[in-house]
Amino acid sequence: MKKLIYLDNAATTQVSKEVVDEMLPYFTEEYGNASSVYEFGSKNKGAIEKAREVIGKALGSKANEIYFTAGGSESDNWAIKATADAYKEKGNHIITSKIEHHAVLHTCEYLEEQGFEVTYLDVDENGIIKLEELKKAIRPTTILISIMFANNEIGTIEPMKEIGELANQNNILFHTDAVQAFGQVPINVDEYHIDMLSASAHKLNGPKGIGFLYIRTGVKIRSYVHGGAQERKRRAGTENVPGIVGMSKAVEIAVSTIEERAKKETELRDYLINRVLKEVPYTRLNGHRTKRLPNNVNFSFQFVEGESLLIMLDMEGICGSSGSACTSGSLDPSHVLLAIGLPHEIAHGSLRLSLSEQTSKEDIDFVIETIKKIVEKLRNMSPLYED
Amino acid sequence: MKKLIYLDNAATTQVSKEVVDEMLPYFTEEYGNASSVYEFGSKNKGAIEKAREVIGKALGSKANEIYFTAGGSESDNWAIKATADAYKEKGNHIITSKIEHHAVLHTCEYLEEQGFEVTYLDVDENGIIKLEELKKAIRPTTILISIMFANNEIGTIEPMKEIGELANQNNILFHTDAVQAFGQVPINVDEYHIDMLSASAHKLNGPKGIGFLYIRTGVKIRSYVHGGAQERKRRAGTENVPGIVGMSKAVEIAVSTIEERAKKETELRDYLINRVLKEVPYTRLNGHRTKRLPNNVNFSFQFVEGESLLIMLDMEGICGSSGSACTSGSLDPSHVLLAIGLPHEIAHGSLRLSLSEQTSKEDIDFVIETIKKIVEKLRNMSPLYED
Amino acid sequence: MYSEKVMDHFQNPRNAGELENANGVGTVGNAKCGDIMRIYFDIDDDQIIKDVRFKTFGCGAAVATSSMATELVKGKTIYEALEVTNKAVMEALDGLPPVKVHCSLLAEEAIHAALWDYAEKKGIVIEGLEKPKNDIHEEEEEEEY
Amino acid sequence: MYSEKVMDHFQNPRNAGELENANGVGTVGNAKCGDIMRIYFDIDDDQIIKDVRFKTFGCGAAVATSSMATELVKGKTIYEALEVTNKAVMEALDGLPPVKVHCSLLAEEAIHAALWDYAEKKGIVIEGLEKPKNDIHEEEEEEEY
Ligand SMILES: Cc1ncc(COP(=O)(O)O)c(C=O)c1O
Ligand SMILES: Cc1ncc(COP(=O)(O)O)c(C=O)c1O
Ligand code: FES
Ligand code: FES
Repeated sequence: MKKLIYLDNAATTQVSKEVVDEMLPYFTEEYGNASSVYEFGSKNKGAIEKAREVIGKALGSKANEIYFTAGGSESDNWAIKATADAYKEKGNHIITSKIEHHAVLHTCEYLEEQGFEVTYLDVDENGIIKLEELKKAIRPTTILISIMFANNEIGTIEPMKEIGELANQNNILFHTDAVQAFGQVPINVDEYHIDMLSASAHKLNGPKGIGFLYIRTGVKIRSYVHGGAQERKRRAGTENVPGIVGMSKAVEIAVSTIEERAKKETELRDYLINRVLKEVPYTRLNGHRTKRLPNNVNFSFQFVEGESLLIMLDMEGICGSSGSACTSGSLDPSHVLLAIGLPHEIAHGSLRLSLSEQTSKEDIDFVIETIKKIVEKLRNMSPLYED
Repeated sequence: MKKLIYLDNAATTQVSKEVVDEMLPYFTEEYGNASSVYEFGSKNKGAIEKAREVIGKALGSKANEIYFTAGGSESDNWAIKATADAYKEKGNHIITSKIEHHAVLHTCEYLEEQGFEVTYLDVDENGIIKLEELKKAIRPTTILISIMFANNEIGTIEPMKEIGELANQNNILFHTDAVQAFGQVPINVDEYHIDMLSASAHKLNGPKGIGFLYIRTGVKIRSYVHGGAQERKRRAGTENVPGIVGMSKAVEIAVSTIEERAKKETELRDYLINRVLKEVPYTRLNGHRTKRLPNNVNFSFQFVEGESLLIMLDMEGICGSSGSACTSGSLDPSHVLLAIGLPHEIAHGSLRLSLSEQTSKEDIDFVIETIKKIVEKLRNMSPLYED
Repeated sequence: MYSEKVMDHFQNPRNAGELENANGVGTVGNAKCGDIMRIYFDIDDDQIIKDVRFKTFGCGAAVATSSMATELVKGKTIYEALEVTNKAVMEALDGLPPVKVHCSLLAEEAIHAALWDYAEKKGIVIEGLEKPKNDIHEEEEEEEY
Repeated sequence: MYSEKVMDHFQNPRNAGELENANGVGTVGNAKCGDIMRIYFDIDDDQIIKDVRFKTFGCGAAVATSSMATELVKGKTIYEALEVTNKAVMEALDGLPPVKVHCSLLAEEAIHAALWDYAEKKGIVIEGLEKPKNDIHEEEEEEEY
C-alpha cells in the first residue's frame, strides 16, 4: 500500500493514542450519570471538573467559564444567536467578517432574517480584516463583534489584540471562533479582551463531536440547547464524559507541546511554500506570509482545477483539501478566496495542505515533486493554459 | 468492594463492548474527514451512510430521513424550535404535555417568550395524556404536537397511535421524544404517523454525545445548527464518526434483542413492583401498571425523602435516581410526579429504578431487602411518620 | 458531593428519635424543598440542655445538620445554644455544597423554634430569641437563561 | 465517490490534447462551477469524425466525461455524434454522483459547439443541431434551510 500523507489536519485530526486511552474507561467502566447522587457518578463529575480546569488554564480563564458543547459549529451558533437574543434590547447590530467559517456566516445570515443587521467586514489581500473599517462599522446598536482568531482556509491570523481593544473600548461583546487557532497558537482571553471563544476538540487530536464555548463571567448569553440543568443550566444534555475527558487530554498535550510543534511545523511549512512558489510557475500563496497558522499552506495554481488536483494527489496517497472541508462537494468557489480578491477560476485551483506534528521533511519533498508533476499534467489538459 | 447494582439505566447506560470495538478504529485509524474528496475519507462516509440505514430500518423510515445530532436534547430543541420557525406563517400554536422532558418543556417555554402559544396537556394519575383534551386543544393555528413516546421518570407509554392519527387528520406535525422508548419498544414511524422523532444513543448502550432526529421527507423544518453542508445541509458540524458508528452498532444490537430483553426485564420489573408494594407499607407505584417501559420502576415511599433514600441505597452499592436525572441537584419536586397528582411531600420520596439486561433476580432480591431496611430507618427518623 | 463528616453524621445520626419528656419542641419546614425538621429539648432548671433529639424528613444534608446541631447544643445553656448558627454547624461538618446551605438553616431555626416553645411553656423570655418563622426559605439566587 | 470507470478515464484520459488540423472546435463553460471544456474535431469529407481531442479545466467528472465523450464520437458520423447525450456518456461511465450530473452536460454541449463550428466553417446546416449556449448552467434544485 502507498504511504498515506495526511495533510488535511485543518479539517480534522487523528485522535492521539493517549487521548483514546483516557477516554476508554468512561465508556464501559465509569459510565454512571455525572449529574447523579450516587458515588458511582462522582468520578465522572470529577473528570468533567478537571477538564474544565485544564481548558480554563489553557486560556487564562476560570474553570467555570468553560461550557462544553458538541463542537465548533454549536459553539459558534450558541455564541452568536444566544447573545443576539440576550442583548436585543441594547441593539440589533453585529459585526463579523467576510472570511468567517460558515458556522458563523450562516448563523449571521439567519439572524439577518430575524431582523438583526450584520456588517460583513472586508479583508485585505492577505485575509486580514481592516481595522479602520471595523472602527467605522461600530454603531451605538452594535452588540457583538465576531471575528475568527485564524482562518481555516488560508491560515491568516487576525489582529486579535486590536479587535479586542476596540470591542472593549466600545463596550461591545467580542466573540472569536478559535476552532483553528486553539492549540496551535497561545491564547489568553484577557490579553485579547475575548468575551466568548469557540473551539472544537477534533482539530487538536481530540475526539469529534465535542467542543466548548468560553463565556466570560458576566456575559448574559442565554441557553441555546434548552433542557436539563447540566453545565450550570446553560447547556442541556447528558454530559459526554468520554468526549470531555478526551478533549481535556488533547488540550493538555497541545498546550505542553505548543512551542516545539509550532517551530517544527513552521519550518516545514515555509520549506514547502518556498519550494513550490519557486518551482511551480503561475502559483500564488493564499493568506499572509508570516501571520499564519504554523501548519497551514494554501496555494492557487493557475489554470488548474481543485478537485482534479485533489484526486490526483489522493492517487499518490496525499490527502489535501480545496476550499474549506465542509464546502468540498459544493460547486461554489471558496468565499474566503473570493474575499481576498482572487478571480473565480483561480480560486478554483486552490489547494490547502495542513500539516501535523507527524509530517516529515520526506513527506513534504514527496508532496512537492508530486504537485509539480500533477500541476503540469493538468495544465497540459487545460484549455486555459497556452504554453 | 461492594457489588455495584446499577439501576439508573434510564439516565444513562454502559456502553457495550461491541459498540466500543466498532468505534475504536475511527479514532486513530479512520480519522479522515468524511466530507472530503480523498479516498481516506470514504470509509467514514460509508460508515455514516450505513448507520443511517441501520437506524432507518429500525424505525421503518428511509435512511435519508435520519439526521445525526449531539443527543436527545439537541434533537428536541431542533425539532421544536426549527419547526416553529418554518411554520410560523401557518400558525403559532404548539401542543405538548405537562410530563415532557425538560428538553421539550424548556424549549416550549422559550418559544412562548418568542410569541408562540403552547398548550401543556394534563395527564391522568397514571401519566397518560387525555386524548379528549388533546382533541379540544387543537386549533386552526396548531402547527405541532410534541408528545413523548414514553416518560423518563415513570415509564408510562403514551397512546402514540391515537395521537398520531389525530395529528394526521388535522394536518398537524407530530414530533415525539422517543429518547426513552427507542430501543426498548418497537417503533414504526408510519404506523404512528410520526413526523419527527428524537433519540439519544447513550440510553441504549451507545456512546454519549450522539443522537439523531428522524425527519419525515417533506417536513420543512429549518436548520438548527447552521454552518457547513453536513447532513445534507441540515445540521452543520464535522461528523462525529466514532459516535455515529457506535450508535449504529448499539441500535443494531438493541433491535435484534428487543423482544427477549423486554420479556426478561418486564418479569423482573413486575417481581420488584409486586414485592415492594406488598412488603413496604405506604408505598405507591408511579406510572401505569402495564403500559410502561419494560425496565422502569418508580415508587413513592410516604414519609421518606428521596435524596436520603438514594444516598443510603448508594451506600449499599445500589444506584438509583429520584426524579429525572437532570433535575437531581434541583430542589423542586419532579414536575412529572406533580402532574400525576402527587402532593409535594410524597413526590419528594420517589425512587426510580431502571433495569438493564444485566440486572439479575439476585440483584433485585437484594434491592428489595435493602429498600425495606432503609425505608424503615428513614421513617423512624421522619417527623411525618407516627407509627 | 458531601464531606466525610456529613456522610458520617448522615449514616450514623446522633440523637435521632423522640424525647418523651421534652419541655421544648420545635418544628420547621422549608416549603420550597418540602423538608421538615423537628427538635426536642429536655432543658433542666439551670437552663442547660440535658438531652436532645431530632426527627428529620429531608435530604442528606438535612439529616447530617440535624445530627450535628444536636451534638453542638447538647449540654449547653439555652443562651449558648442560641449562638449555634448554621455557619457553625456547617463548619463542624467541614462544609456543605452551595445548594445545600439552606438545609443547615433548617437546623438553626429548629433550635430556635424549640427554645421558643420552651420559653413559652415556662413563661420566660429568652433575650435575643425572635419568634421563629415556620417556613425557612432563604432566597436563592437562580440565574435564568 | 466516483465509479471505477470514471477514475480510469480521469487517470488515463483518452484523446486529451489539441488537434492542429481541427476543422471544428467548440468551447463551453459553466459559470457556476467555473469549469471549461474544449473539443477539437477533425471531420473528413464523408462527415465522419476521424479524430478528436479535448482540453478540460474542471473536476474529475468533467475530465472523465470529456474523455468518454471523445471516445464515443470518434469514428462516428456527425449525425451519430449528435445523438451522444450526456446520459449516454454517464451510462458509459457507470454513472456519476448527483452533484456531478451537470459536468456531463458540459461534454454534450462541447460536442454540439464543435459541430456548430464545423458547420459554420463549411457553410452547411446540421439538421437537429441548435446553436449551443456558451454557458451551461442547469438549474439545480437547492433546498434552503
Ligand atoms: C425523555 C428524554 N428526553 C430527552 C433527554 C435528553 O437526552 P440527552 O441527555 O442525550 O440530551 C432524556 C435524557 O436525558 C430523556 O430521558
Ligand atoms: C474556523 C472553524 N470554525 C468552525 C468549525 C466547525 O467545527 P466543527 O466541525 O467541529 O463543528 C471549523 C471546522 O470545521 C472551523 O475550521
Ligand atoms: S434540600 Fe431541603 S433540607 Fe436539604
Ligand atoms: S463541477 Fe463543474 S464540471 Fe464538474
